[in-house]
Amino acid sequence: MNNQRRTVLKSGSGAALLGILASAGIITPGMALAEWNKAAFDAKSMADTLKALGAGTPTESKDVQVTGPDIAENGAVVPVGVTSTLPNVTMMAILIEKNPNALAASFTLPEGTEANVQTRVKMGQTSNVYALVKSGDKFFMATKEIKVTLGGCGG
Amino acid sequence: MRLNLTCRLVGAALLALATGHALAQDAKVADELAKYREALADGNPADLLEVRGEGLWQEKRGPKNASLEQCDFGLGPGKLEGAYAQLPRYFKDTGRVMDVESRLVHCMMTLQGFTFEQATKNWYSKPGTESDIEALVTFIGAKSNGVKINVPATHPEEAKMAKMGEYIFYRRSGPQDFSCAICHGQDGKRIRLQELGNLTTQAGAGEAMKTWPSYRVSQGTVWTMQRRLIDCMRQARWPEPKYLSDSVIALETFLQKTASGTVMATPGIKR
Amino acid sequence: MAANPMKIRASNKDGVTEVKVLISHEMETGQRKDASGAIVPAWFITELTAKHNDRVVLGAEFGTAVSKNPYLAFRFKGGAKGDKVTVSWKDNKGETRTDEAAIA
Amino acid sequence: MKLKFALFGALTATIASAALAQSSEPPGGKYAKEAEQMFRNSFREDNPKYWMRRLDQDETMKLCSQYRDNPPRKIGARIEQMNRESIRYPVDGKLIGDWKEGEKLAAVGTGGHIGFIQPDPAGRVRGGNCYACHQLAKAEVAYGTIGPSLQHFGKLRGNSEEIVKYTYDKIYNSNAFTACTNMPRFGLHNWLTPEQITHIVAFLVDPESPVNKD
Repeated sequence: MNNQRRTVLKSGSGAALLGILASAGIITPGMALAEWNKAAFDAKSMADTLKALGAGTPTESKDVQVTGPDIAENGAVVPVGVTSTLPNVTMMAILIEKNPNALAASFTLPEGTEANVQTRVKMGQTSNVYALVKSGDKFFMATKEIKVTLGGCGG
Repeated sequence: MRLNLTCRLVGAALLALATGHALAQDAKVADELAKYREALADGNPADLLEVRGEGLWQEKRGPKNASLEQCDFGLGPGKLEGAYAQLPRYFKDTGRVMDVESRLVHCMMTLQGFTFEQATKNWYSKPGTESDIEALVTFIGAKSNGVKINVPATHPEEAKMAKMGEYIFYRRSGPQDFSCAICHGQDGKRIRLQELGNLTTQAGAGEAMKTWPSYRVSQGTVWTMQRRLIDCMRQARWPEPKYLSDSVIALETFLQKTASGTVMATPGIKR
Repeated sequence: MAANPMKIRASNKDGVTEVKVLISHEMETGQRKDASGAIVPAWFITELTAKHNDRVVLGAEFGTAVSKNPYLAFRFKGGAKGDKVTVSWKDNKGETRTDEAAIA
Repeated sequence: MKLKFALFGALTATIASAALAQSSEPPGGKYAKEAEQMFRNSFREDNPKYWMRRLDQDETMKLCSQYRDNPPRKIGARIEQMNRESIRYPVDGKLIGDWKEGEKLAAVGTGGHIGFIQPDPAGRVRGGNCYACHQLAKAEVAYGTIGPSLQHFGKLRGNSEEIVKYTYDKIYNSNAFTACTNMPRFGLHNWLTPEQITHIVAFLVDPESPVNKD
């Protein structure tokens, strides 16, 4: 465990060098696959967000899952993921109903990348969290409630 | 009489059912909480600070354009392996009991030529303002990973500091009548969902001390032990003691002495 | 403030490469107030791209709800020990950073 | 029977003397005085006086610290007497307020923070933070265990005048009943107003409150 950590950190220092190369313009950052979807990230409600993503009314599916624990000890960091067993998944997104803007993150999956992505999000309060998946040209969705709990000392 | 008995039996059964349900709910909460903590542990952002700390350790900085690599934390100049685990300790050259942070600041002043104000200006980070001390302490702390905490406090000055730390630990005051002991003087308690170590026992103090410095997800940064203890006092609704003040070092000495023998596992990650 | 390096872990098992990325970034929501009561402007990563050698294996778009010091984990088919995994991000201020790691 | 009694007595005596030996010395030992001075000198000069006053100890605090919150019976009795005398009641004499207000106060843990690093913004609500230490309504799963569970408080005890008064008094000044308890003296310190305390009393005893209903 200890050793493994060290190795990782060593390779991290190597990465620092690459960062310098990047900032010097020797290596250019990879091009994004699409322009950042401002309309979708600015949308407030679930419905408006889905519309901006072109997802219309997604079908609820058992083949889509919101992964991660049901309880967050702190809303600043909530581990959430999306997985799906549907074929030809090209896009996935995480939506949090009660956040000021529902859309937290979206992912574009080229062929060969598994429909299984995890990240960490902020949640202002206990809320339903939605996983949106595009399979072929259809959209599917799953949901679960994640409870955000308070700490004891009063912040 | 018979009716009474039946009633009681039914009552007991109902109570058992209710308790059973409550227990099941508590067990589920505990389960999900464990999953939450596990998910955070795999990918601790403290590692980002550790890398930055390593860079700062080696970088020539300050008016004297020197690195910190000759800093002596008690095991000899530049010897970092296990250094954190044996602090605080008495240093002959300053005639004081010092913790990792006061010693680090001492080195930034003596080796690199920074003033105290320059060295401690950003002793903790704010959003948008990084703290070199947080990064350096994360790096130095990790060099004691796997090492046993060893603060026997045998030097008379260390023994005195530990005793004074004990005094502060039990000292009640403020609008909530708090002392450290209120929350951290018993086994098996929790505040909301957070387990509270009994810091008067080796097991409890060890469990608490071994993971610091630790990434606080609520704060989005690593907290050093100074920050941790100063914030405990803030949470007790007291004024904040000064950074590196003897009160904080005394508490650290008391806690590290109690925790001695516990294997360090830092940086940790907490709510 | 110059961006700090990412921490990228990539490991291959049974023909599938798992990538875990930690990024140093403030991810300021644009809704928080500072001590003087003024709104702190939003500052967050908007786009991220991950490549295996020269092939894109993941594109991501973030909003302000992604946590400070973002974490990302995903899996793709293929990849061999020693291959390069490169991750690049761009934030709403136009700052970018690229780091790489070898698959273990 | 007699033997049992004798054994029990001997056992308690042993436990008591062991506990006594362990904690007979006040914290800090011979350095206690110096430690107090050091502690007082650890704060910034520019701290406002009313902040620094929060470090002052009344007699209860001093005695509890000295005895590690486990005072001998006689001193404990004195502390309890002293604190009983401090209890004040709302002007209208009504001890049961609005349980819905009490429910909010029980959950709020903010307020009262001072200092230069993370003080509370002006006007931040100050609550009772009951859930930090107690289980109350069933729906709230994030409860602490420093204090006993208070779920079904009223259901189990009823809401007789006696119970209501006890509940009010306990919240106002916990040390009136148990010397050196972990529970803050909410009324004594004006942390909660008498009216706010009546709301929390209602949250605990009202049959309609989620503490008792669920």
